[in-house]
Amino acid sequence: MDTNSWISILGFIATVVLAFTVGVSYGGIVRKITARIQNRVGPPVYQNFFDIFKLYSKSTAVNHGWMQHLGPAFAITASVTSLMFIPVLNGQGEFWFANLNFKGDLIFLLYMMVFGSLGMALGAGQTGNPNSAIGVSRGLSQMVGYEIPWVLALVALMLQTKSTSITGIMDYQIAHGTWMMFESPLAFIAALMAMLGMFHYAPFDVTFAPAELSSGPASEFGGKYLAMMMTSGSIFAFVKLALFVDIFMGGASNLIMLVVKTFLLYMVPVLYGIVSPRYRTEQSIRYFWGWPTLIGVLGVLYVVFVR
Amino acid sequence: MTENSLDKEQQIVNHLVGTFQNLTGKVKRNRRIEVSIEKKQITSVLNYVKDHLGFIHFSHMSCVDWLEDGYFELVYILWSPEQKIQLLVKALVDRENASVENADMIWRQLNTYQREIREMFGVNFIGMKGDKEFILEDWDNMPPMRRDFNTVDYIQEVYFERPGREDAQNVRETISKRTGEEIPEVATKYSRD
Amino acid sequence: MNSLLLIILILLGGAILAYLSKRISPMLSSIVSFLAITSAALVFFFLANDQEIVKISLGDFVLEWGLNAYSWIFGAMVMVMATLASLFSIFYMKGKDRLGYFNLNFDLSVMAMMGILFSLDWVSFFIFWEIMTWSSFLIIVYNGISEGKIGIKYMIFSAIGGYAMLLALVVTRSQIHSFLITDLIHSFAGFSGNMQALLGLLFLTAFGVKSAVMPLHVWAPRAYADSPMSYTAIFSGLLSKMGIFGFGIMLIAVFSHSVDGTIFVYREVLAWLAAITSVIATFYAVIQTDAKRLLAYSSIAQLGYIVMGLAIGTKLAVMAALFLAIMHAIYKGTLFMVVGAVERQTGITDMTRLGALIRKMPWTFFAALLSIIALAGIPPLGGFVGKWMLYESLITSDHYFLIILAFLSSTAAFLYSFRFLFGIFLGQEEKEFENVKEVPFTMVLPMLIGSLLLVVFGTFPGLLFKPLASAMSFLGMGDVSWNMSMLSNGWGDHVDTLDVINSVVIIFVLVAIFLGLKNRKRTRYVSTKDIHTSGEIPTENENLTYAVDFYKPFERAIAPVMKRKMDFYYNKFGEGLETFFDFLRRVYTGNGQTYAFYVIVFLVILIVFSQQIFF
Amino acid sequence: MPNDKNSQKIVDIIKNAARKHSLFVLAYGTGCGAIEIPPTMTSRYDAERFGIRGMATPRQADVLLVTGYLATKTLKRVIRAYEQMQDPKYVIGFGSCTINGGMYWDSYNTIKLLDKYIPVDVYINGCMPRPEAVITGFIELQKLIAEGKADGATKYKENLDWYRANQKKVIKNWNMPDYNW
Amino acid sequence: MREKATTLYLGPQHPGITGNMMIKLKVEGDTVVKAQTHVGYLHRGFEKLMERRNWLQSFTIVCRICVPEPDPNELNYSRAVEEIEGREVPERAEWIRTLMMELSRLASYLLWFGGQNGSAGLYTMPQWSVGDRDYILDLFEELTGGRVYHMYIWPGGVRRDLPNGFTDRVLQTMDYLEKRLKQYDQLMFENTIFQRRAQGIGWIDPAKAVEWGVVGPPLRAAGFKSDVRIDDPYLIYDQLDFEVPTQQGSDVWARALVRRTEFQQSINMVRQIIDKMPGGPVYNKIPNPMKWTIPAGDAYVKAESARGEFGYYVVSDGSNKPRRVHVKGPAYVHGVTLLENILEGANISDVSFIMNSLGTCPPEIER
Repeated sequence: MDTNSWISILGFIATVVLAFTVGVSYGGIVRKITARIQNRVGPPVYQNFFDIFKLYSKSTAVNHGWMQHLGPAFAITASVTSLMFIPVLNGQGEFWFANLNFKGDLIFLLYMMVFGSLGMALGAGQTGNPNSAIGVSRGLSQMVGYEIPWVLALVALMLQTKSTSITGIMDYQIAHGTWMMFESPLAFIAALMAMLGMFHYAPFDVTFAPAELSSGPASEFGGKYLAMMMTSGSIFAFVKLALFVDIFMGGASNLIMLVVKTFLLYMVPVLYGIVSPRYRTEQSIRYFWGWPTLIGVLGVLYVVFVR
Repeated sequence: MTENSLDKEQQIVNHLVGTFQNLTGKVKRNRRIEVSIEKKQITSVLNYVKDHLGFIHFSHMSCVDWLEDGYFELVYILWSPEQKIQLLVKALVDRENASVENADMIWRQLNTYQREIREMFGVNFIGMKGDKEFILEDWDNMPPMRRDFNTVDYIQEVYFERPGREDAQNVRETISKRTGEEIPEVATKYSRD
Repeated sequence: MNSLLLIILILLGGAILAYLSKRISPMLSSIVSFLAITSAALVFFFLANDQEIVKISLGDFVLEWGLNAYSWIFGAMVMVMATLASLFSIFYMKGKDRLGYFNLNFDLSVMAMMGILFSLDWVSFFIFWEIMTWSSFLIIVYNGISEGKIGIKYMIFSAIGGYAMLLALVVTRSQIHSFLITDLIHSFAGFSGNMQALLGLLFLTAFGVKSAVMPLHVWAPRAYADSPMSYTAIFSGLLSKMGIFGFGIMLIAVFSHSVDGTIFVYREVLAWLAAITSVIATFYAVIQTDAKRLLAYSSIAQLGYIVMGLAIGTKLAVMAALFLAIMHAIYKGTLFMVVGAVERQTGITDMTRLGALIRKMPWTFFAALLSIIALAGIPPLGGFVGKWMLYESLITSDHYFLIILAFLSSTAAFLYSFRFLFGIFLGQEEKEFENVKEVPFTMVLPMLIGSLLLVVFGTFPGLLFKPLASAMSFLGMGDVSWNMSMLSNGWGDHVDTLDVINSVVIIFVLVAIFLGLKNRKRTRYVSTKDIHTSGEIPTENENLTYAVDFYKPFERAIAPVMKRKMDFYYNKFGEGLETFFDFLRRVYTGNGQTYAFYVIVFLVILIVFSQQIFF
Repeated sequence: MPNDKNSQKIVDIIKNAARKHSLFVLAYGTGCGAIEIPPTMTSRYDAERFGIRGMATPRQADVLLVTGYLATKTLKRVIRAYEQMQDPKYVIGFGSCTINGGMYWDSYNTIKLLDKYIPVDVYINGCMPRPEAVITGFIELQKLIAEGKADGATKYKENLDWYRANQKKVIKNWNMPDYNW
Repeated sequence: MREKATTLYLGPQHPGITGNMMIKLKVEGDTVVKAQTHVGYLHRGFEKLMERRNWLQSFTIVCRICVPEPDPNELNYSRAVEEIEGREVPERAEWIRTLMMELSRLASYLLWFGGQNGSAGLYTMPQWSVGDRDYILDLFEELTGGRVYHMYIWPGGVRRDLPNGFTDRVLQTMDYLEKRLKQYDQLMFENTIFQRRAQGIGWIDPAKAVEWGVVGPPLRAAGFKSDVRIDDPYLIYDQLDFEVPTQQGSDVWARALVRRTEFQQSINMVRQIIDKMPGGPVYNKIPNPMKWTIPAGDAYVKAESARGEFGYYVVSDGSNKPRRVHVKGPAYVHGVTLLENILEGANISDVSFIMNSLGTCPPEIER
């Protein structure tokens, strides 16, 4: 292989390591912030690293068949592949670690993100645990709910920037010297509301609701499987945040900006979740098909008729 | 606490005594009445007091094992929310092959009480539905709440004991034996008989 | 000999031979049918070319058959899937009654489809169309399940479609004095606005019935679900594509010659109808408990996408629609075969009763998994390519609310996709299915071929883009650019499927290796009885599979939409027009022979009195 | 067997350090001790500081906290939960009644010695133990883990027959799946 | 051929269950078609143990019957013994007992706030309220030496008089709780999501409520002004000024509101008690407990616990050991027949929520 391939492979690895570190650290910070709001000290911020490492070091693992065995692999594949297609850092019109940024677009990403969920759902399904199946049925139902405002917001962006790719939308923001969250605020609000559902924090945590389903789809996953799930979840959280930052906040030119922007965004679902009980499934679907969808439609109309 | 006159209570007792044969009753204190009835009267008395005297709330049902006299005493405790009176209905059942009429159609929560008493005392409620097991699981001994069931024998047979338990009947003596300490006078005063 | 005629004759001969050979051995009948279709397919792929033209004179009429780039695509699809389905059919139908009857109609359907594709004039188109209708009808009633009811529904709607087409033919003839399809294409622009509108409506109705567009879809779920699965694989996968074939001719070739506003309205209305069809059908698919009906509703939904793409009519949209049509034929064919395999081994297709067949039928599951991934449009398989192009075409052509409907339908499709896999292959292992085994090789093979095709076309969509591009240029869309593994839209955005599949495969393999090696010795397989049931030990007869009302919360959320079935409106409508419906019922008794008789009578009248009617 | 610190390999030390700082406790309130678990986990005492958090299912959990006496009916469920947990796993016996039956020494329905049925790594005495005691117990367990001495699961596997015999003495209707590692 | 409904085990090892019990749910979709309570996981045979213990030894184990709120057990046992024996209780002891009862009610409600919201997914509330409950436990600890099990109210009075400055600390805690209650309001009672979750869920038919044996807050939420503290006054409740709140909704939300109001009432009552408390002795000495016999007789006493009417039926045969002590906790009806009934047709999401709203406490059922 020539030097370029080696550099791009290094880029892959660096991106994954970055996403993993940031994602897991955010998990720890969220636990810390939650704890502070709940009047307690909370675990150290690096707690999630311990948790994941410990789960990897568990010496036994149980599976109910090869679909469960490979379910976490599906999840990791989806999150890492999605990560490859998302610009993480950009400056002066250049993309650093431009892994596969120019090879895919938003609609591709929308579907790629589901790949992991479907794999996990199948893995959870094979365990034969009724809680898992109920959790999956709830999770998928809820997904239909929040995808609508989310897609509406994306459509508004695409129509405005005349591009369906992330890099295209970012170029538009750089060219116009503005952020999409100011350019089409309604779409941003709709996307933000959809994001509440995407992160599965309360009130939209019905998939994993412990008081109802033990821990839902993850009920039968332990040891290395759970560790895989947590790894993939951390990377996925970063993927979603980076995507939001890219398309609504003009991307990040350096690491500090990336951390600041993603962190601020992340706090929206986290803080909302800390003070909310959870909705029932149909309530959350109706919630997403209510105001967020209406705002999304207005956002599209705003782009079409005003801009 | 102000003592009310017991007229209201006495009236109910008199009414009940007048209505049912073989029924004796007394006023225990304010808001407490006790009647004793025969085993076969249970459902009719319960039905009557529920429908006509306003004892619509079923508080409790208990069973007392009078081993020496050879019977179980079933106690139905009712409450009248309007008159604010608690009524204890007592009936005696023979200990041998104890069986009583089922009364859970009057108050359905009675089903739970009866299941417990069936399991714990072995009283058979004729025609009652519900799982055989309520609290215990795979119990193959005598119903445990009967007084002739000896728990100490049972646990020695089934469970392990931490060494040291067997001489713990008189803890202080054991300790003094081990350590050579004097037993204080206070301790001996309250020792077991 | 002319290869087109040869194909038709092989299939016709195969049909008759299959019917006769049943007397020797039932199995032989299926094999003959398979051999006939295979040899027809070989002839099609190696001999047929677009130079050949067949002309058959029938009195005043000349039936003209030929092959072009557009019909080649559909022909290839029909031949491949029909071969796979008939191979599957050999063992699937083993031991069933009336195999001669079944195989006769099976071959006739295939022949009729090829005939439709070869037709260059509307009369032969119509004749083959009717042969297709009644042969499929005869197979629907083959199982004998509530024959009358499905029969009448299918018949009435087919009749509506058939008569609409017939009327359209009459009108066309009266306008241009020619039955040739190309003549209609070229002279359509010269028609008056009303005439354009009328012709458009009639043709769209005719094709709409076959491709199950919304108000005309009510026949489809039962018809798909109640015919034998090896036939449904081509019924849902291919027969419906004949409607799409017709739509393609009408919407792209014919309408594009018109600059009239009404046609534009037709296109928009049709696109919206198709979008609503796909949403509602998806919702219905979500709440089904029977795997066959789930797939049937799913077919309607997927056909909605295809029609939507054709109705939008931009280059990308048509490409998407044709691509999706092919993909749909493959994955839906495969899925119906999967259901057939399951049905053959367990005897049921009710997802509330099935479960955990993954360990018993791993290959079937593998085929189902790949097909479902394609169906759901998840990269990197073929379904994704079609969906991607559809969305891109919708958004670049400013159909921004259609895309929401399409997305809603496609997201909700995840629900039934998971339901299908979970209901049949995952969940608790049941005592009832302890002795279930994998189906024979000849049934596994077609399923695997189908799912591998999906992988190939997902990685190298260019393999299909090339013929599609020539087909589209035949339809008059000009040159269409294409690339081997690169999808791109009008705005210059693109997806590189090769990179996608590389990335997915590499990461997946790495992770799978890691998962496999990590603690390999202490990774245990346990039975599905050993699950977390809150510490309790479930007794033997407890049902631990969550299968009934799987998506109840979702149902509750969409309840307002689902309150009224389309059937309800038809019934209401029927009450108003009771006499008319009475008449229809009397005429169409639900018996295939009577229907065929009517059609033939009609044709004879048409042929004999054509002078009087048309001139 | 890595029984003392000297024989631990570097890998074990790292692993044990991670295990020690991340204890997932199975949320199972077996007895009245469960009432002191909420205060331990919540804002006043906040056991999450030490990496201790509740987990809903045994597959995910590391620590089985037997909070108080075990009725025979519960013992069966506890054994099942314990066997579903993944190695390495630890058991904390909580309250006097797990040690010797405590107040219920003459009850016909509670077991007296927890360590005859499942291997116990740490006992916390008291009736009931205060949250501080619970946290101390956890810290004790952490020490054991760091030294590689919390090997209850290994003991259980090695002496499975003995444990099974004891368990079957109490649990009359034995219908659990096999424990095969 | 498997049955149609799926079996879902809620408990015993489940985060959604209160205590150690099991509800076997048969669900179709996410709707419960049949719920069956299984108890016995906590059975210790208290009544059997008491047969072997004398009157004072029995007293030390009664508080173990219900952990979240042990004081009504002690009170009921002591009152029953006193009623059979005819023992007088000094007036100040009655006031202190009332203080204990109300404090324990506050502690119990704080735990309930946590449980109710924990089952609804609002995890901040348990963190706050269970933490605040510890301040009351601190008071208990100062007064009795135990955080959970107090063994303070015993036959003949209470064990010790109040320590110096205890009343001030109680009042401080009450001020603190009142302040916190406003924050709870913001987090829980004014939270629209919580309201949407709670309204219309777990409905108990008010026409049947009394007959079904519903007691306590659920009965008051069904519109009945029923409270042992006014119906069958005990201690010095007839000298206190308090209102029994009622609601008409008879759903989870109504029960939450009833408890919310009672929480405020209890704070007020604690203040009144401290304000009015007379002086005097607190303990009417009992004889040597090893030789202490109680004349033959029986008594049924009841008290209003935080979850409803708590009854004790005590029988003495004249010896130094109780013949029979039979405990009736509110959960005996709430947790079994009532729960099984109102869970039918409920959503899986609401099962734990409804159960918490009834305040089910399994050790009362099986003891």
